[in-house]
Amino acid sequence: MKQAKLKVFSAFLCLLAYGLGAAGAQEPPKASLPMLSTSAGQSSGAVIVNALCDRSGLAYDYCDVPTAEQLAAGVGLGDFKTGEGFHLVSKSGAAKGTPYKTVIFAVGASLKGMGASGLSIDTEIARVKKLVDYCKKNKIMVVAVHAEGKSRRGKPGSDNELIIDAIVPSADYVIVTADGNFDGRFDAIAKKSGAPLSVIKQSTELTAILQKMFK
Amino acid sequence: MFTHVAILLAAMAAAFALAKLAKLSTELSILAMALVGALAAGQGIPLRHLAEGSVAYLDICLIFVTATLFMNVVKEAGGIDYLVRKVFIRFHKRRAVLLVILMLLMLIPGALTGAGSVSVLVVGGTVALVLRGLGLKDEHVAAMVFLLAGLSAVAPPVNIWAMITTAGTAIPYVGFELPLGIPVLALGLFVTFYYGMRGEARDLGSVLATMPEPPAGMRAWRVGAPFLLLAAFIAVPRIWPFALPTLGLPIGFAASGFLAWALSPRKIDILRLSRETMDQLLPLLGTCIIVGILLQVMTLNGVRGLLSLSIISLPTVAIFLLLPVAMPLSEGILTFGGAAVFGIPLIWTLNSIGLNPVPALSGLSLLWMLGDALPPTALIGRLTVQSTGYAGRYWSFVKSCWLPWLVITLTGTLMVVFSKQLGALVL
Amino acid sequence: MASVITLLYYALCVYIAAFLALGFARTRDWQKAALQLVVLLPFVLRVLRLK
Amino acid sequence: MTRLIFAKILAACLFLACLVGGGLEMRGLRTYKESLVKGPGVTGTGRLSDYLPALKGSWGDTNLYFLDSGKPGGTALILGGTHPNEPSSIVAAFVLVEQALPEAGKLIVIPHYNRSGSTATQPMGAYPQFISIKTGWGEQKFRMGDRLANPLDQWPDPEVYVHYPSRQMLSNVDMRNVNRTWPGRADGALAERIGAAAMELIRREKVDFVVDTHGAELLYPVTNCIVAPDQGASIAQLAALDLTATEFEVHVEPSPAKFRGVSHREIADHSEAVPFLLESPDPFLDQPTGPKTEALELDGKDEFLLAAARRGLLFTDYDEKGKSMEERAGRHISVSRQLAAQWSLFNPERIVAFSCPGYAEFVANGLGPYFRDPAAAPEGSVVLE
Repeated sequence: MKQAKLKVFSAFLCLLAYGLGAAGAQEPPKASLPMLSTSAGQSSGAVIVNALCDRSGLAYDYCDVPTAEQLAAGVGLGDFKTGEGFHLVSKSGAAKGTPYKTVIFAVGASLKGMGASGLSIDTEIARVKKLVDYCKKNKIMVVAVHAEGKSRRGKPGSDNELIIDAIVPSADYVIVTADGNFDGRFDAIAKKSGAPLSVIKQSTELTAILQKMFK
Repeated sequence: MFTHVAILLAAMAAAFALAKLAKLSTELSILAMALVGALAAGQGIPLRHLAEGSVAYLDICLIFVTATLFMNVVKEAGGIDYLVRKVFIRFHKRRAVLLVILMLLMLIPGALTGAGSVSVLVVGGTVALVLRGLGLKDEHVAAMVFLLAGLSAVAPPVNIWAMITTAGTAIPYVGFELPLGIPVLALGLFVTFYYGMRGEARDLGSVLATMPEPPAGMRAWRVGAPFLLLAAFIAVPRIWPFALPTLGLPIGFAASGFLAWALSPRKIDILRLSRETMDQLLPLLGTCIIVGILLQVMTLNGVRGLLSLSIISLPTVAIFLLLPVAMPLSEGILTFGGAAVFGIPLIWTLNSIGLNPVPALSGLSLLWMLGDALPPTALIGRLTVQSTGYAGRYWSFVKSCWLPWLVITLTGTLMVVFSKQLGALVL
Repeated sequence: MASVITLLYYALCVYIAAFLALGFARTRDWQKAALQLVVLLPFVLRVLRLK
Repeated sequence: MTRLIFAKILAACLFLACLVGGGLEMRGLRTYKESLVKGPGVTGTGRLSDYLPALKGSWGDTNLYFLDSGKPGGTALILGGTHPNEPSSIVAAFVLVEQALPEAGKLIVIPHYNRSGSTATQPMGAYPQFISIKTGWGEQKFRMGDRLANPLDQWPDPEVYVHYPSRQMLSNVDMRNVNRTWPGRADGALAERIGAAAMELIRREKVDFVVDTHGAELLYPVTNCIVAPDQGASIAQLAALDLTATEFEVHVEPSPAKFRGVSHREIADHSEAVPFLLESPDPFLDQPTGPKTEALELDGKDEFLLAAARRGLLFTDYDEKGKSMEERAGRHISVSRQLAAQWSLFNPERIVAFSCPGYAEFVANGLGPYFRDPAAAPEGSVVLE
């Protein structure tokens, strides 16, 4: 019942997005489950991605600060302990230890968010890079989502830009809102890395994309 | 609107100056300033606002009255003379130990109540007597008592400036223990030894001869019991916060005063003493109440908004440069109101550029504390003069504070500037 | 219990107000008299439960 | 000598004028009753003391309005007037009671959650005592209150407020702040009893989610937003995304785990209900403003704040148009509606749905048309708040 309602609603949103012709020029690549949603930079972008995953009826796990070792332990993230600034939400329904096939990174640096998890920009970048390396080695699809627009962009060398450099060039698929890509920076990165790029008008359009990816 | 409000501010300043010229007391001059502020804004005499503003510091006034009454009873009973004598006889040869004891004695009442004035009222007189016995000059005695009282107000657990600001900015009042505690102890030791190591301790006999003789029946328990009761009133609500209804400090002081009265070996005319206490406190109570009225009028006519806008509009560097002057001055004019007018917007502004509000506020309160010696209100400064029996010129005691003043200013300002780096102190 | 404590506070205010009023009547200094009344105001407002 | 007597008489006159004139004015606020007309959606009323008898007869007791659709679903509790000096919250609650029509599940609305606080203004705040909204039939007048409960109802304050049950230390005056006394204490101080009663209401009425409406300074980073704990993060986020795409900008702030006593933390931790706290930007509350007038509260236009906005000091957009009461109260209702919609998608067996004019209607037509005339209301439908 619950899933059905959600699906009806999201199908409506898909239509809406399609009607606006805004779902991005590029057809999203196919991805498989189980999927882990996480953060690169600990901004509230991860909450947006999670909410839209919920809306698209997608079964996912969420952890804000997993390490590469914990990711390697698969669903359940091994010894990960939930606490202040360390969240793990398990909705994927997959058996503990099942290897992840997709990791979605919500990109955006927040001093407050990193501080709450005891991280600095340097330790956060190191953590994200190790995660990406692990994914590359183990053929886990890396999706980078920049959903918070211009407010999560900054001058070259600022936290937000550093975190973009840490993750976006290595992503297998990049999704960004138009105002987050106001200067075409994501176009440039995707062109260089060859990853498909979707530029969306509103972050809510992510729902349709997610549904297509995991169909 | 800018010009209009700026004119109002000028009119108020002029009213204060004229009132002073006309030989009005400081308190009445501030009142005149408030009345002119309302009149010039076209508000006539805003009766409701005057009444409402007057209530702002009612609770603090109750603490002042009951604390002073309590100490006056203890003094009248001969308890202070007894205590000073004992402490002096016991420790007069170990100056450093004695100084540290005196420092802690000064820091504790203010730390627990948030009011440095309570430190001065409760132990300031006693400490001053001992310091004189140690051979300190009058100015130095007053300076040391004032500075330690100020630091006691800054000290955790209760820091009223931080509380006013945190309540106004929706930041929890947590994590202040180290950012407040460490500088207060360090600066307290500095102040204590800076003044305390000067002067030759006079020989015991001659000092004791100058000290008044306690009444015959006085014993340690008669002095101690009221203080223990007071300590219980302060400690119990913290240890068992949900066991009793809110008592509040005034009741604690009143009950302890009552006990001291009952235990006194001398007969004390409590009515006469109450009358004298009210007389003694009148300028202080007047200041608090009139500042409440002044702040209400300043909010009513927009001057408060203009002042807080002007401070947060400055570039960050200018804010930092201005803090050492502006914060003590705001305290001198508005007492705790300075935290409300400047503290709240300032903390938001500093927070938005990534500074940590907890060490920043701790630093600011070190600056506000200094303002308690500055006119027009000079809250703790005046009390210090009163309770230490300092007879010299007001400004020569303030002048003798110059080096600790500088060190405290520097510490406070640097704590604001480097509050981000000091974030590790916030547990 | 809580209401007893609150009552004590009102009593305290009355006590203080009485001395202020007395001070006002006795003093020969007009500035002091005025100040006594200003200080009296909040105590009376509280006792009369107006503020 | 005669000069002394003259001065004394003059001072006494001024004293009496302040006491009587000022006192009566303040007494006027304390005793003023607002008229509220129960709308067609209201199916029942109650009192907060129904859930905690210890509140009965105190100034902490307050009216509840039930808007039951009669159709199965969940229950939402909407709190107005937690901080009575943020009146957009009270105005929104009044409109809900007068205009909302429940379509599924049940709404419970409390217009004056902190009734005590609504009977006095803040010393040094220099607030107007009332604000009035023009309507076709006259004026709908509201009390302007304080952020805290009235000290006449809860006195004295402690030296430091120790929050129950976490023991976190908070500013002493926050013991009278009903958004620092959640989850409350049945035998505590008035504000704590209010919290305990509300928690009991949440449990007994099986409330699914709570919306606590507020106003916030523009200089305050947490403005224009929904504050939500983890349990409500997705719902709040989706509501915010949809509203931002269609009506107005609003974002989500996570409820800090360490900040005790606030609704968005304690209701989540001490009940099954999911709390959301709404902040709409209210220029009147900011420090750097001109005089605190009724006009400032109603239209939210201020030159000083505009200067602050130009210097980039504010956390939300601000221009000559100000932030009107229509906008602010409208946000509360539109966000509440949207939260109910998102809630219902996630919890189809506990659907809550209602219709009520909100942001778009208020901005287009003003608030006037949405208040019912007490003089023309059917008998028994007027409540004095």
